[in-house]
Amino acid sequence: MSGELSAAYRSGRVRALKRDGLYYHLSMEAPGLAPSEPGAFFMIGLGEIESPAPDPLLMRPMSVLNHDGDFVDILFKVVGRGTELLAAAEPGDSLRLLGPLGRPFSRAAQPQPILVGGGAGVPPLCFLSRRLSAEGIAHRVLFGFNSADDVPDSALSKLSQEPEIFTLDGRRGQKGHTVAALAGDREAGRIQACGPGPMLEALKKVRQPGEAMELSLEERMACGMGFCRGCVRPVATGDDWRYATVCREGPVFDADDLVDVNEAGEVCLQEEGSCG
Amino acid sequence: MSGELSAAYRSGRVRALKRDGLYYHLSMEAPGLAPSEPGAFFMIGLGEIESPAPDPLLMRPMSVLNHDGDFVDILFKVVGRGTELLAAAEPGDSLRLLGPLGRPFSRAAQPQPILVGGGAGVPPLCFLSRRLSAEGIAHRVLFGFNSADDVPDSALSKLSQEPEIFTLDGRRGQKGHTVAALAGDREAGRIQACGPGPMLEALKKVRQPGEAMELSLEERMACGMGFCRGCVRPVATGDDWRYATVCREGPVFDADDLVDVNEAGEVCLQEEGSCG
Amino acid sequence: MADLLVFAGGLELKNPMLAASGCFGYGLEADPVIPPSLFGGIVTKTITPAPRRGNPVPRLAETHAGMLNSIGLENVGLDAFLADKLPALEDVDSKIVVSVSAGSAGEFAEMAERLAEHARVDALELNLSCPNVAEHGRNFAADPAAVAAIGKAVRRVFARPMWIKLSPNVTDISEVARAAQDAGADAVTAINTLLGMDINIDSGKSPFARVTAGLSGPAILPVALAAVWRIAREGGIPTIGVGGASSAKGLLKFLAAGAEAVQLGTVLFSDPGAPQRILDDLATHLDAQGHTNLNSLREQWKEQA
Amino acid sequence: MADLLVFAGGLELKNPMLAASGCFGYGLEADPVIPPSLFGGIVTKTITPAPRRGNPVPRLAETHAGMLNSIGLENVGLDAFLADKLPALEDVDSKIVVSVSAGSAGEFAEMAERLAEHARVDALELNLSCPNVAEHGRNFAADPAAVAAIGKAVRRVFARPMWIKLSPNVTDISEVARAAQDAGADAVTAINTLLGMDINIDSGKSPFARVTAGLSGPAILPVALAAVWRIAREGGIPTIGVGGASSAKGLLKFLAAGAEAVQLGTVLFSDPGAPQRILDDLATHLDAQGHTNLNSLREQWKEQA
Ligand SMILES: Cc1cc2nc3c(=O)[nH]c(=O)nc-3n(C[C@H](O)[C@H](O)[C@H](O)COP(=O)(O)OP(=O)(O)OC[C@H]3O[C@@H](n4cnc5c(N)ncnc54)[C@H](O)[C@@H]3O)c2cc1C
Ligand SMILES: Cc1cc2nc3c(=O)[nH]c(=O)nc-3n(C[C@H](O)[C@H](O)[C@H](O)COP(=O)(O)OP(=O)(O)OC[C@H]3O[C@@H](n4cnc5c(N)ncnc54)[C@H](O)[C@@H]3O)c2cc1C
Ligand SMILES: Cc1cc2nc3c(=O)[nH]c(=O)nc-3n(C[C@H](O)[C@H](O)[C@H](O)COP(=O)(O)O)c2cc1C
Ligand SMILES: Cc1cc2nc3c(=O)[nH]c(=O)nc-3n(C[C@H](O)[C@H](O)[C@H](O)COP(=O)(O)O)c2cc1C
Ligand code: FES
Ligand code: FES
Repeated sequence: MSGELSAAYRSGRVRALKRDGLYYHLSMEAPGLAPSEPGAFFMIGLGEIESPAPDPLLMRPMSVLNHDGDFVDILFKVVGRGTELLAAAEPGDSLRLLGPLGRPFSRAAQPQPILVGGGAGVPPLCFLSRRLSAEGIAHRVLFGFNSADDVPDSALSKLSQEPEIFTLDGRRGQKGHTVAALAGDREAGRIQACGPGPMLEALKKVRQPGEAMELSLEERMACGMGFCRGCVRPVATGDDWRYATVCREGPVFDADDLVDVNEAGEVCLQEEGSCG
Repeated sequence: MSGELSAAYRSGRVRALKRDGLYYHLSMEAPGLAPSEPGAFFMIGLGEIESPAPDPLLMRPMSVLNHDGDFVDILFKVVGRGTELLAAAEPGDSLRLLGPLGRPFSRAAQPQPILVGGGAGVPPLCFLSRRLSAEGIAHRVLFGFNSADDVPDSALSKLSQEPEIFTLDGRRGQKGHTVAALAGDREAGRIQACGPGPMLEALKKVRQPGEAMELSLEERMACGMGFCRGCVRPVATGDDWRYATVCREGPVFDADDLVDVNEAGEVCLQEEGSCG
Repeated sequence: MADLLVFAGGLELKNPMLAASGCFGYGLEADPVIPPSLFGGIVTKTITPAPRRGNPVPRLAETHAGMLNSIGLENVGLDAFLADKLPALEDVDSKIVVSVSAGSAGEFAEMAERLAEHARVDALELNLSCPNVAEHGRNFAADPAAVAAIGKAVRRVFARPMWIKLSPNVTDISEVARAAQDAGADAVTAINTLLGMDINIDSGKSPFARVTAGLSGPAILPVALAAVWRIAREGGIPTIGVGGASSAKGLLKFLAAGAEAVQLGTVLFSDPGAPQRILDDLATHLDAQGHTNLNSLREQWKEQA
Repeated sequence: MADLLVFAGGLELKNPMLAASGCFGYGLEADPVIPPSLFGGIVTKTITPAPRRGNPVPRLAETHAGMLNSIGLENVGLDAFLADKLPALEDVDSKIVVSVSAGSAGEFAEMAERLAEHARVDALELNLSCPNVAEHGRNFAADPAAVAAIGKAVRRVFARPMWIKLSPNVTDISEVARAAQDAGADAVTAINTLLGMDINIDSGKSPFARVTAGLSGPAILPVALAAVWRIAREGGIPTIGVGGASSAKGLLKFLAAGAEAVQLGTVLFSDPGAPQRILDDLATHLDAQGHTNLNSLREQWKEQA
């Protein structure tokens, strides 16, 4: 656990849902929430707060794109049933929000932040960039997408600075990966990244000596508050390692804390597992 | 089984949903259905025809209030989760319709039909009354409700003749039960009834000697087509009895065929049952 | 378009989708809403030696993503089945698997002998999730020795494919499957319904006269998949999967878990359009992945091991 | 307003709602979203003698009205639990039931002895749905003799209430409950998760490293109710119900089936507002029916028998 939980569980109302490139931008009104820091997320559940068996059963973690008073915005991609149903929300519909949750990105002027986002990893970095700008902190923003059609222009237009855009199809911004743009000698900064696993792995390879690096990770979640132990990643503890929860000790981790564990965990005594 | 299945399984679109007394009047558009006879019903499922696990899982049986070309109307009361969700339907929503199903009321001028409906049993009799009127068959219509506020005036206004209304609170029509109005000596007619079990039992007691009597029954249903064997009622077979399916051999039964079975079925060999 | 033909439990099925016992009556009731010839095979409602009226109503309840049934094996009995139901299936373009149940191994064998006389009977499925009268009502399917005894008795008199349907309400389903294998069964069908119940909170009682009932539907899919996998990994006897399948995806999960074919039960009630949609989606899935048949998909799964 | 106090499994609980083991961590993580003092009792995550890292991810999958978990009993181990977790619960206004698991009866007893030294431990719940190392990994809870042996070993050293948690993955759960009763348990907790699995249809494999996983959530409510009823009707040992409860109605169903109290598991993830709502709805239900406490409702159910 890292610190007290500042989250609340509240009913939210859908204010607007609109397409933005490949994504959906969902604006919700939900009073009574603590303010969010960039990197924080909400667990979002469909339906009224009174539903006895919500469908889908589990809430879905979604990074905060923006949180301003009673208004929470997220930007999401449809990848399965939950996001499909969320994309069918209509203004006035009720949703359930649990949050803000998780350890956010750090915010400091030195070393200079370099925000690297890929695909659905972009939203929390949009929030971070806006906040850094508001605080007068100079920073770089590199966002990568598969295709020019994916780019969530409306969300990006709210940033105080133009992000450097990379697309694999080359029809927007620079052709190729964000990571490639960071290869070679550079001044060490503070990489703050969120995106697909392979992107994060590639980033580690272009890291400058001594460069600070924060990575926001994703895992399947049930509780979002650190007590189901469903969403773990191995982190170093001296010579050894332990599982940390992505929902509570993350989603933002210091890259130096994360370890690769080949054996992938202790072998449960049972070959087949149904023990909790 | 009684006869070939004329039912089809089709996607329907909600055209309108409005309150009507205690009830909801749902109008749907569903092309490709065979015409319905009064007493027939549809199994109505929420959601698109493609849903892998609809919620609620089972479709709900609902009598036809009216069926005209591509347009099917029902009138229903909210009693649980399924009807609650149905009452939240909005114009344009998709529903699933399976039907028309079941054995309908007979239609003949002699002996004179006496339609007796109670509460949510009124809809099929509205349909029957309109059809009888259209065919120039004189008939009586007695509808009973708990309270004056329950009466579905809009549905009743479409009948060609004013029904005799009975309410328990006495604020509309005659105070008391429909059945009481049929007590004592009368000319024998053809009672065609649908309503709560106690109403049907009471009706049997005011039946005139030799009076024809058709009762529409309700049972929990799964398939609606006679193959799950979930919706049975005991009917006479000479000296013995057997279970008939309400969905296929009913819902309209000749009162003379229905029997009371005290032992309530053969005892399954197992004390506890999970054998299909 | 990809070919859906499979060999399953000793039968050649034009597709791997069957109707589960008790969920498609005697095969014709739902026609033409669900045309019987859609299926690779149809398992009939379980037939017993004598007719059975079954249990009083209510026989059904709905649960979260599932349903409970307490039909009580209502069926017309063997004589009426042979006289009225089986002949009517003559022209159905699906394999006919007759589900049977009885109170003892001897009775099972007698039924099998009579059914063996009818060419339209492509296979038998022994429904053992029923009480053993001799053993104080203990479920046959919970007792490997009883499973073996019944299986052997039927095997002696019935040469066509014999499937044995297993109950999930046991500690070790693979042990029961081994007994079925020893008896010479061509396949085991897994799973029958889970023991469940509902309660009416006003009366504080179960709505069912028999108190408990059988749970089926999407809710039990994970349990059925685990059962099939546990049996299949031993490699001893083929499995026919059943329990909660309601989409092509569900059917593919069963095949990946090791089933040779898959039966549809509850979905035939909740969505009578499912069989056609599943066949379409299966073919589309295979085509999209560049497979011309199901074996090719199975090979790909194996290679990824 | 009606009083929700109950006596359950040898404890006086201010209300019949407990947090289930593994679904509320060590009791404080969710505070203040789910205040621990809401519950009549809190069952801790299962503690083992040594710390356990548990299984690799993915540890979770969603199913129809349910979820699968393969956490692998990750826990801090007994020492850290006693040093860090238990003292933090000092001011929580709920009974604390410590769930424990170990590889043998002796190890269970050793843990119980150490826990007995701590007054904050109001009761123990023995989680036996775990493998018996000596018996080639066979689940303790599937073996009445093992249940009795472990129960007796703990009983000798632990005088406060002892609950034994049962697995539904057995042929006859009441047989196992009798073994728990013989061992002197104050109650059995029924049920743990059902054995289930999921399959990724691209890889053809289970997403879980351990292949199978535990099924929980509303999908299993009917199975849990049947288990509680089967144990309760023998009248031998009190039951604590668990499995799929997600509303006051679900909780009342368990009580009507014979449970003395009810644990909430999965619903604490899917709807953290449920505990407060359930308490409110329970009180409203009792008030509306003119009951001043739960016993009065129970009496009414009995009279209707
Ligand atoms: C802290 C956090 C923040 C996130 N922020 C965003 C965001 O801002 N925008 C956005 O579009 N998505 C975000 N995600 C991912 C989002 O939660 C998943 O896409 C969503 O839960 C999928 O739900 P589904 O029902 O549509 O998919 P499912 O049908 O459940 O799964 C579809 C696919 O998505 C994968 N998946 C499902 N859940 C997760 C998960 N929690 N983490 C990783 N993969 C998953 C599955 O493995 C599967 O391949 C975030 C995830 C986490 C953990
Ligand atoms: C042939 C037929 C025609 C019907 N026509 C109409 C109609 O025109 N208008 C109308 O309002 N209702 C009609 N009903 C009843 C209607 O089907 C039920 O009210 C509905 O299924 C309840 O669904 P639910 O999910 O809201 O209730 P649930 O939550 O499933 O149950 C709530 C209560 O309703 C009872 N119930 C549920 N289903 C049935 C059923 N099939 N038969 C009897 N009782 C049931 C339950 O026992 C329970 O007490 C008809 C029923 C049948 C069998
Ligand atoms: C209403 C109903 C009746 C059933 N009758 C039988 C039966 O007669 N014989 C049998 O072996 N199984 C019977 N079953 C069990 C099914 O064949 C199947 O094993 C079970 O329902 C699980 O599959 P499903 O989830 O797809 O329904 C019945 C199931 C239902 C729902
Ligand atoms: C994520 C998770 C972890 C669990 N961990 C444990 C455990 O450590 N010990 C235990 O006895 N039961 C454990 N269980 C089982 C629950 O206590 C409970 O018996 C089961 O989930 C059924 O209840 P439910 O449907 O309300 O969740 C766990 C369940 C889940 C979902
Ligand atoms: S989601 Fe439960 S511990 Fe992270
Ligand atoms: S509902 Fe299936 S037989 Fe009537």
